[in-house]
Order: sequence, then structure tokens, then C-alpha cells
Amino acid sequence: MPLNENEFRPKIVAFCCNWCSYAGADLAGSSRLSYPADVKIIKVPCSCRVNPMFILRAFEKGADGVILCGCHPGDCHYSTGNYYARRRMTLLFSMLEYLGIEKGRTRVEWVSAAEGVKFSQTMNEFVETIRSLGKNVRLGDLRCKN
Amino acid sequence: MQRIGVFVCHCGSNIAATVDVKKVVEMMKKEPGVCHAEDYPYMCSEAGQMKILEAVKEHHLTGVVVCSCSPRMHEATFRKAAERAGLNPYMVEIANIREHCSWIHKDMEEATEKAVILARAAVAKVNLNTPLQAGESRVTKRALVIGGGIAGIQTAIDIADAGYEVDIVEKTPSIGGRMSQLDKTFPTLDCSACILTPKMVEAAAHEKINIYTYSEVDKVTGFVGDFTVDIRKKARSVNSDKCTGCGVCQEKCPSKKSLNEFNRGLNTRSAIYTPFAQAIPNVPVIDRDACIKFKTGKCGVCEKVCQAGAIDYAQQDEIITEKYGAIVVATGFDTIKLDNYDEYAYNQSKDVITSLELERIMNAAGPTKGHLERLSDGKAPKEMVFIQCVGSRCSDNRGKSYCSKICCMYTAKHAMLIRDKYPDVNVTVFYIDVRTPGKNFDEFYRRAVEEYGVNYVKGQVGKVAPLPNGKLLVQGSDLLDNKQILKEADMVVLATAIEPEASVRKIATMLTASIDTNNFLTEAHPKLRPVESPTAGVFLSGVCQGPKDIPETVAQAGAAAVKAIGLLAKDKLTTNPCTAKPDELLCNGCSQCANVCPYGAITYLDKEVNDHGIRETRRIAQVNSALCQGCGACTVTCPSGAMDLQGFSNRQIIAEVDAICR
Amino acid sequence: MQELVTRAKELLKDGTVTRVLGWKNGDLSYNPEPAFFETEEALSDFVYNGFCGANLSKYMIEASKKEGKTLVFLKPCDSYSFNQLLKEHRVDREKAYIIGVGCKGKLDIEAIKKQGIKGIETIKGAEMTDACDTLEISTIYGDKTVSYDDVMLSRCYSCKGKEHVIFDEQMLESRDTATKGRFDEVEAIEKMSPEEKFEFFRKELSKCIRCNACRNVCPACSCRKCVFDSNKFDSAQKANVDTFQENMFHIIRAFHVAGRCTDCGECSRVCPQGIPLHLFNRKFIKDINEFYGDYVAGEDIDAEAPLTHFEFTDREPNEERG
Amino acid sequence: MFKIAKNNLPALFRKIKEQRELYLPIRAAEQVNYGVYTEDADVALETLKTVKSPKDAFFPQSETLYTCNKEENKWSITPEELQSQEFVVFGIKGCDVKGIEVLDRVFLSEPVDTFYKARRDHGILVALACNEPEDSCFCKAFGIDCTDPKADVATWFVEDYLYWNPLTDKGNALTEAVKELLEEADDSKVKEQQEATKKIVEKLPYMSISLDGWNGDVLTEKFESPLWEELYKPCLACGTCTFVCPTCQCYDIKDYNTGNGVQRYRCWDSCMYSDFTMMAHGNNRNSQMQRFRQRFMHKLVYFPANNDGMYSCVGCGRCVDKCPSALNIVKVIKAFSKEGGEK
Repeated sequence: MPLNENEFRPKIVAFCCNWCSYAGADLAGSSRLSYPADVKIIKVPCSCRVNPMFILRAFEKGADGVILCGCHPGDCHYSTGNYYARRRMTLLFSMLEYLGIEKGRTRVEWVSAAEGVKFSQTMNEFVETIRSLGKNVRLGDLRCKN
Repeated sequence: MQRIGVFVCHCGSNIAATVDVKKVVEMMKKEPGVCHAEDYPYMCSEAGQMKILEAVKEHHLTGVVVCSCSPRMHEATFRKAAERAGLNPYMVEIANIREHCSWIHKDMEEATEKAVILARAAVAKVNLNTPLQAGESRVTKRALVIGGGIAGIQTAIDIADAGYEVDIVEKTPSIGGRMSQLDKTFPTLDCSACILTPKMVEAAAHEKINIYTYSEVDKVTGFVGDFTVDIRKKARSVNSDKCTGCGVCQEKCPSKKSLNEFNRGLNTRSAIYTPFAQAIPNVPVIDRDACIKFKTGKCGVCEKVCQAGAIDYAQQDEIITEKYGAIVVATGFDTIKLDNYDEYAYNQSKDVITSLELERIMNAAGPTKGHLERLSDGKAPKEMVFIQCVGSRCSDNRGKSYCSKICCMYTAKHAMLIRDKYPDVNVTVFYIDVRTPGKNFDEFYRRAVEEYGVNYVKGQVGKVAPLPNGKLLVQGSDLLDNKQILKEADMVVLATAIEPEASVRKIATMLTASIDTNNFLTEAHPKLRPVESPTAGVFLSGVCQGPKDIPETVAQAGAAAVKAIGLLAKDKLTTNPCTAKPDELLCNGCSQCANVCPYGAITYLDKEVNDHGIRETRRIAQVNSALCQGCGACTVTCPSGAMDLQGFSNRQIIAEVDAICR
Repeated sequence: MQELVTRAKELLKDGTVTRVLGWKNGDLSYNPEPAFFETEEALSDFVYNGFCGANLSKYMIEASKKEGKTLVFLKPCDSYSFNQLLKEHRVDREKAYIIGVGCKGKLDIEAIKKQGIKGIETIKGAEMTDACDTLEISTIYGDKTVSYDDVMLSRCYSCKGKEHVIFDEQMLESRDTATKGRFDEVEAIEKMSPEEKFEFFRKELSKCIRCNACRNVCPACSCRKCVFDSNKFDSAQKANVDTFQENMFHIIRAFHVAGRCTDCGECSRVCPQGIPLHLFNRKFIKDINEFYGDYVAGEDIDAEAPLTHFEFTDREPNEERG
Repeated sequence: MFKIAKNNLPALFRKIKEQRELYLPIRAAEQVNYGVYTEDADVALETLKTVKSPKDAFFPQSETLYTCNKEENKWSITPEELQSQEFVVFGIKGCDVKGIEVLDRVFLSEPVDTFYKARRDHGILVALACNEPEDSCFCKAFGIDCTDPKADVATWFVEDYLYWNPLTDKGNALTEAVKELLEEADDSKVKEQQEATKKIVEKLPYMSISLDGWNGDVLTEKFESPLWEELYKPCLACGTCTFVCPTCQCYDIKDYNTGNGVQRYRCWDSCMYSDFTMMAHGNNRNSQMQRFRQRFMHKLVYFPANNDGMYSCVGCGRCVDKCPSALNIVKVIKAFSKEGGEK
């Protein structure tokens, strides 16, 4: 897709666990399954390494969407990490929604190392959602001083 | 400030055709900390690696970023190259501009822009990297096997054959396990005892194997390579050194009304007993709950009749503390309780039995001396019904959701053996599916149907009702003919689901080995590390990991042994340096991190600190880096940020976030 | 109140405790302060009335480091905080002698002033021996009366109960003050449109002056050093040019105490700008109850905390609220 | 002296806003703070005490000093622009006016703080006399007459009018700009009210406090007093007192990483914070007692010692109202008075 000056190009941070989702992204790559370049991946050992502060930090710095990918529940390399991540993100996302932040800007997907197709599809869908939501102004704007 | 070199790989045309590598190089030269950037057609080649070596020397680099394929491909290569150049290998980061960029984007401008951002994030991270040293820990060259069934015996023999000391802890008075209760084994119809007993003897006679029967694991501390285990040797009330195994005590014992566990409670035994004739060790134990001497203080018959003077009523439990490098769990299984399955009348009729009970009935040493007869009236049955999947593949909460895996085969075995020995007995098997994936399994099942005329009915049994005439009315359905079946049977055999031995939960907790909702121990990876627990140094053997038959169990026992040997063969263990590390001055001592650690790697210590002049004793988290696998669960749980993960620190990840969102 | 003093003196005298942690008369009729008393004479300044809202449990962290036992007076809701601190090994049970004191609802001086009452000289009707239905307030602008139930701290209207979860002995009667459901306010916000929610929180959070009173008073925020004070996350503590920092502070603070916050309401009591900070914590409590089953932090020190525990069947983060 | 009918005040505000930014007490989410006047702002001029003092107008809680940016390997430094437009702070009380005088001592003495000075040069203070002081007020202890605030313009609410009296050139210029809305008035009504208010002041609970014992060379005596060890105990180490205080002037300078450089900003700091004046070796005040003592010693001893006896407390009583632990400077003063014999 050629770059178009006027088009909204969202900034999207994808945290991927090393063992499943990062490998899933690699598989999407080696299978040449494209998804928008707006998605930039940060490798973490496990989804449970992702601190809510990282997600808020991304929004603070201008991200329009943040997605966290980990092993499917039950398949965590560390056996239980994604279960903790699931609870943490459930609560965090619920809080953001409570503050009036669009729910679509945050997402968790479980993508295995074998799911290159799912990885690509997930990213395509997520970018589409963020594009339809437009630029993230609310999170950066929650506190507006005189 | 780091001095970072950035190396952009063309990967032939894999990257260079879509990413303007020259532009990436130019852009990277402007990044903070970068003092050298270049591109090369194949960074992973020897010549490419030399580029890194040369640049490190020439530019006095302290950090390296390679923009190339996935770190899963060549991170190790580049780390080694950096090490050759005298850098700490953990000062290298990879920007994945192939799988995550050039291969999925077509537009060069777009792909180049993304490659620059990915490289920038890697540079931002390296700026905060610190040299990490892999630690070392010692290995105690001794293994513990928990469970003395066929899985534990085989694992112990294999480890011992490799020259390492092995202790087996078995909670019953003899090794042998479930296999010793079986009559014949499928699909070869070998006599179970005939093939098991030599293994038991081999284990007992092995100079490297030490067996603790009637013993349990009390406490486990330590970590891979260096576990310390307390084993409780329960008081046998018989001195093993003196006992000759003559058996007179058991004959003379006046208390003979205890249910015989070995025969699944189908008959009784004396208070002083060995579970079965081939028991190893052949030393009886006194069941203190049943023993008159222990209950009333009067009796003492066994002491009187024992020529060897082996009876010792005063014997106490003994705690043995031993160190181990590896622990293999082989705790096996039991059949589920059938309290939730009243419709099969198991508790109402003696003639409704489980398959394991049938094994004992069929066995010459069993309660009926091997004669197939009804337990209610001792009559020979004419009509037998087998019901499959009792408690297995259960969609409600009464039983287990999984397939117990062995039932189809042992039922075929039972049916075949009965038809063979008692041709006048009709055998009907109600089944959901017949699952026979295994060498010679389907052939075996087909023989049961075709040669032995076993009547297989696809359908489930809704109810088994005892009739006034002593028979059992079986109401089932035939799904293929779509009809209801009412059948009067003399005996009903339930292919009862198997579940992990109840004690495994306690053991898993002690080992911090994870366990699933069904109490099966979890593998480190379900496909690629099936005999290892996620807890380093703990291996899984047999049904404690999942339902399996004897050959699979033996195969897994061998595999677990190999894994344990691989560990014991090492003198030192290199530990993953990307482990959690607490900042002692920030630690609150709240224990939240320890609660989420899947490896039990976090302990607490009361430690004197000097916090900017304030000296006090504080409760502080300690991470055992030999146990920590570096998942990072603790780092997020820690509210003060005291716990951080080396190699993936909070500030490193935040720097990546900032670089991407810039 | 006098019986509290008498009992405290007894315990000091017989050596059971070496100090007493309670409240001391202020210099106005409504500003008693938390105080340590080391002698029987000092207890002449002791006070326990409707204005003693401060939760003393957090002071027990420091008191636990001292020699000897500290007699501490805990109101029912404070006892949850103490228990939670105990669970987290921050206080020493052996160093505490706990008298669970009754509570008739605590008063909010801001609410009294909001009724147009100013120049207060004396306030009558806030003693534990009073019925606590009417306050008689004399001011330099004349005498006023105000209904006790109209001027309590907002937390008292959704009081979670008058039972002490930990104590050595209990004294004084309580009065039921709950008139609202604990989650009524949260539910009202949940029902708003995203735009309304956003406006509501933006208005409230815009007032924040980052004084950290909410954090420093919070018994769950007992970190030796807050992440917002350290460089561990590159997160500035003090007011930042980047305005997002304040949001992050309140969201993360609420997250860090999720599953640990006992809903004592101190954050909202102390906020100089009257930001209803408990709405963050209560939202997490409500979510935890709904998603993972009812959980009351501080009620049972052996219970599995919701964020250090999980079930295989937990809901997915993307799931819409059913 | 002039006057304007209360119900005509919106017209006055609009008129001021035509030429100058206008700050005045505004109610938002139930709290009143100084804010920028807009058409739909909920102006709350009758409020005796805003939560925060108006010092923000001259010394904002957070302000950027300059920005460094790296582009194409070149660094550029862009200083923040100084205040160059006139603005009006309306409704400021006598104590807060005095507070700004305290700040002037700090920021306008050498080396002059250019950011502060630019704001002071361009800011016009319209003070409003108090007529219903409250229980936490004790400005009189510092010699402040809340009925007669000295600013660029002094104003009084009497009955249905706001009385307006310009006192300085800046005040005259502002008066000139809004003259069409003002009418001439005599000051008799104002005088009457001033007398009445002074009588109320006499009845305030804090009227008895005395600063005797704080003047003269008392540094060592006060510093070493064992009383601090008792007084600080309930202190939570939050910054509420500091941030609502009209005279606290400590700030920290920090860098914000913009990705391409840094934004250097300063922000209020509090001597109550554990990392206040933190240095590489640690902190020179490492206990809360020391930090607590610092705050009050500064207000009552160090500052007057360096500023001709001027205390850096103005008796606004905000700390009395807002301290989460009900601590405040009055309790400190009284504790020492007690020690030196009941006053």
C-alpha cells in the first residue's frame, strides 16, 4: 500500500510473547501473509511480562492502539503466565472503558506459533478497528488544564 | 552512554528488495548512542560476522544491533559473534526486519519506514542493556523417583544403568504399582506378573537403586540440580533387616477382617500383611488401625510366632533427608469413585464391578482364585455386559472430560479372555467409540469381535437395575439400529475412568510443579517437552502426566530417565541470565511476587539493609536464579517496581515503546 | 470515650502495651489528629468522636518496628486495612494490641461547610455517647443545627459493615449508616455514554494537584518507594509537562491496589480537591466481584488474592460486559 | 472609588477579556480554583478560599523552560517564550496578595527569575476584601488586614455592588479600560463594612495565636526543640500543605524525554516529599521529622531571618482546612507557645 499523506496512519504497538505469538508473527512473515506496517512488534518473554504501565505509556506517547498477544490459555511456556495476563488486562481494559476510552483501542489475542494466518488476520482486523476509531485523542487528553 | 554498531542485513534480496537498507543505515547513524552503521548482504555468514568483530574493535562498540531475520533464527549466532569480539553476548539485540517487515510489506517506502522504527526500538533497548552473566549451580548426582509402579521402576533402572544413584519412594508396602494388580496385558496377553516381577527384582537388586517402600515424600526444598527432600519412612512395625519373609505372622494373625487393598477390597487380609506374594520387599507391615495389639494392647501373637524376632511395635516413623539433582514423578493413577453413577448400581450390587476388580477376579491370586464368578452368590455368569466410558469423556461434571485411553483395549482383552476360557458366556460391550490407535491394537479388537464373537453395541447404558432374581437388568440403546436394548446380565463390568493418584496434588505443590484441572501434571511443553515439568529438574513418568498404557508408560519412563540423566551428567548448570532481580531497597516484602511465581523461585529473607542511611532489618524477596525461568509474572505483580527482569527490564521495554511511538 | 481512655491506661499500666495509637484533640472543634500516647497523663488529650475519620492502620507499619506493643484503636473498616497489611507482612500482629472501636459514621467537615456553615466555634452531638442524629453547631455567624446523616463522609453511606475482622477486644457500639449500595455510584457511571464518562473523569482529574495525599494516606499504597517516585519506569512523580502523567498515576495507583484495596475511603476523604478517587478502586472491586467471584480484601488473610490467582475458565479481556 | 452592580459583573469580565486574559475563581466539579474566564465558566467570586492559591498565575505548578531537539544530527535549543501579554487576576484575597509579596522576595531578588518577573510585570491584581472570614483564617497574626487588601485594584462586595478602588498605575490603566461599566461612588459603605468585618475577625477562633517567641535569634532553640519529634508524627509526607500554600516556592527541574530530545521543565516540589533535594549521596534530611521541621522553620524562622522579619506564612488557613492528618502551622505555633508558657 503506497504511502498517502492524507491517510490516517495509526501507531500500533503489539506486545508478543516470545514463545507463541512472536513465532506466530514469524510464521505470518515466512508465509508472506501481509498486514499493515502500522503494527510494530515488541518481544516480551511472556504475556505476563506486560505491565499495564507499558500500555498506558504507549498511549501517552501517542499510540492509537495497543494489542497484546500470548500463548493460548493452557499453552503458556511458563504454564501460568497468560492466565495472570488475562486477569490483569481484563481489569485494565474494563477501567479504560469506564473512563470513556474506546474499548477497541486495546485488545488481547492468543496466537500460537502455528497460527501465522490468525496473526495476520488479527492484525488486519485490529488496524481496521483503529482506523475506524481514528486518532487517539481521549487518552492523551483526559487531563486538560487551563 | 553506549557505543552502538548497527548492522543491516540484505539477506540477499529477502530484505533488500523491499527495504532500502542504505536508508536504514543512514537513519540509524543519527540515533542516540549509534556510532557505526553498515549494511552487508549476509550478516549471518562468516564474513558478515567478521564485520561485527571488526567494527567492535575499530569503533570500541559496547552494543550491537543487527537488523536481520527473526531472533529465533540467528540471535544466538550474533551473540556468539559479539562474544568472539569480546563483548558480552547480551549486549546484542535483533531488529526483525525480515519476518516482521520485508516479507509482509510490498511498498518499499512503507517497509523502509517500518524497518527504521524497528531498528530504532532495538537501538533504544541496547542503550539500556547491561552485560549479563549466566550463573552456575552444582548438580547432585542422585535422582529421586516418586512412585514405584512400572513407570517409576523403569525410570529408576534406566537412570541407575547410566551409573547414577536412584532412590525410589513408594507409599505402599511394596513396589509394583497398578501393573502388579493386572492379570494379563494387551495386546499380547502376556501375564502381567510374569513380565513385571523380573523388573521389580532387577530394581531391588540394582546396586545403584535404593527403595523406600511404605514411605512418602514429606518436604522438598531447593531447585534443579540441588533438591533437598525429606522422606518419611512410615513405621512398618517390622524390622526389615531381621524379617525373613516366612509369612507365619500373617497366617497366625487373629485380625483378618481388613479389606484387602491389593484385591480392591473384594476380600480381606490380616492386620500384618504383605500386599501380594511377589511383593518387594517381602517384608510385611502391621496395619496399626486393624492390629489388636495396637488397638487394645493385648495380643502380640505375631511377635510370639516370629522366629527372627523382627516384630517391633515400638518402631517410629523415620525422616530421611537426602539431596537430589533430579526428581521424577511417577505417581500413577487410580480409578475414579463411582458415587456419581448410581444408575449403574455399583454400590447396590456386588455383581457390578470395575474393570480393575475384574482383573483381580480373573487373577489366580485374586479373591476367587481366578475363577470367573459372581461375587454375590459365587455362581458362574452366563451373560456379561461391559459398559465403556464410565466417567470418561463426560460432558457433565460427574466424571472426567478426557478419554482414559486404555479402556477400549482392556475391555477387548477381558472380553476375549472370557470368551476364550468360558465360551458359554455371552459378552456384550456398550461403547461410544472404540479407540484402538496403537501397534496391533485394532487387529486385537477385531479378533475380539471376529474370532471371539464379542457383541459390540454402539450406544450407552442408561440404567442397570438389580432384579429380584439376582440378575441385573441393563437398559441401553443401540444407536446403529436405533433401538432400545433391555438385557438381563449376570455381571456388569464398568470401564471406570482413571484419574491421577490423589496424593499427586500434594507432591505437585511441594515440587511447585504445575497441575491441570484434572490433577494431571503439566508438561513444560505439550509437544516438544512432554516428559519435563515446567519446573526445572522435575520430570514426568507414566500416567501422572496423562492416561497411557503400559508400553507408552515404559517409553515415557525411559524418556524421563534420559532427561534426568542429561541433567545428572552435568557437573554444573548454566542458568539463564534473563532472570528476575529484586531491588532490595524498593522491596516491600509483600509476597505477591512469590504467589505468582510458577517455579517457586522467590523466597523471602529478613535482611539488614542500609537505605540511604536508614539501617533496618527488612523482609526482602530473593530470586533463585537457578529456578527462575524469566517469565516476568513477578515484575508486574510488584507494585513498587522492585522486581525487574534482566534483559527485559521495565526501562528497556518502555524505551522500545517510546521509540516506536516517537 | 472515657472507657477507651480508662482501658488504654490499664493496658499501659500493666505493661501489655508500651504506647497507644489513637486520636488527639485538635485545636478546632473538628480537627483531631492521629497521635501516639506513651504515658497515662498524655491520654488526657485522647479523643474519639465523629471527626476521628483517619484510618490508623497504616501507622502500624512504623509502630511494628518499635520495641513493645502498640495499642491501636481500629474502626470496623480500618480493621480490614490492618488485616490486609498483615497479609502482606507489613505489620506485625505480635506488636499490636487491637481494640476494635464502634463507629457511628464519620463526619465530613467539608460537607458541613458546604451547608453554608462557617466560622464554627463548637460542634455538639458528635460524641460516641450521643445519638448521632443531630449536630448543634455554634458559629460566629449564629447557631445552626444539621442532621448527622447529611454530613457524613461519603464512604459511610455505603459502609461495608460494622464487624471488626481482627481485634483483641471490642468496645463501644456502632450505628448502621449504610443507605446506599456500595456500587451505586460506579453503576451510574457505567451507564453513561463513553462521552459522558470521559467528560466526568476529565473534569474530576483535571483538578488533581499531584499532592499524593491519596497515595500517602492509603494503607494499600504502602510501598517503601512508589514507582512514581523511582526511576524504574521513567515515570515522573511530580507534575509533568505532559498532562497524561496524572491519568496514568491514578489508573496505575488503582491497578496496584486492585485486589488489595479494602475500600476504606481514605483517598476520597483526604483529596484536597474532592476528587472521588474511590470510584477507581470501587470499579476494580466491582469488576473483581463480577468476574472472579466476591472478594473482600482484608477479610481473610489466607484467601487467594484475585490478581495473584486465576481460574482456567476466566473471562477474556475483549469480552463485552454481559 | 467606583462601583459596579453585582449583576453587571459578567459584562465587566467580558470587557476585561477583550484585551487581557482573565483569571478568577471558577467552580468546576464542585471545587473552586483560579481558572481562565470563559463565557460558560461557573464564576465563584464569593468563594472565600479557593483550594489552590492564585500563585499559579505567576508561578505555575509546571512550566517548560526550554526544549532541546535533535534533528539530522543537529541539536537545537528553543527557550520558552516569556509572558508578554497583560493579564488580570481577579478576586484575590488579602492573604494571597501578601503571599505574592513573599514570592516576589524570592523570585525578584538576584538572581531574578525571568519567567516569574515577566508574569509579574504583565499581571494586574484585582484584590477582593473579605467580609465573612472563616474559622481557619488567621491572617491578622501576620499583620494582614483582610478588609483592606493592597493590590493594583482593591474591591469590596457591599450589598448589591462591587466597589472598585484603583491603587497603582496598572490599576488605573485597567480602570480606564473598563470605565464605561463603572460608576463613581463614595467609600462610606465600604468603611462601614470594613468595621463590621474587623469585629468578626476578632471573634475568630485563631485570633489568640501569637508569634511571640518566633522573632529574634531563635534558630538553635527552635531547631533543637524536642517538640518536633511529637508534632510530625501524624504527617503522611504528602504535599497537600505545600501545594495549596500561597507562599511555598520550592520547585524541581526535570527533563522530559520527547524521543528526539528533552523538554526541560520545572514543577512545584514539596519539602515534605522524601526525595526533596535528593542528591547523589542521598538526602540531607532523611527522616520525616526533619522534613516537617524544615517546612515550619522555613516559614517562621529562616525566611524572616533573610527577609527583614517577613514570615512566609500569610495565615490563609488552607493547610488548616486541607491537611489529611489535621496538622497545620497553627498547631505548630501553639505547641511552641505552650512550651514557652501559656499565652
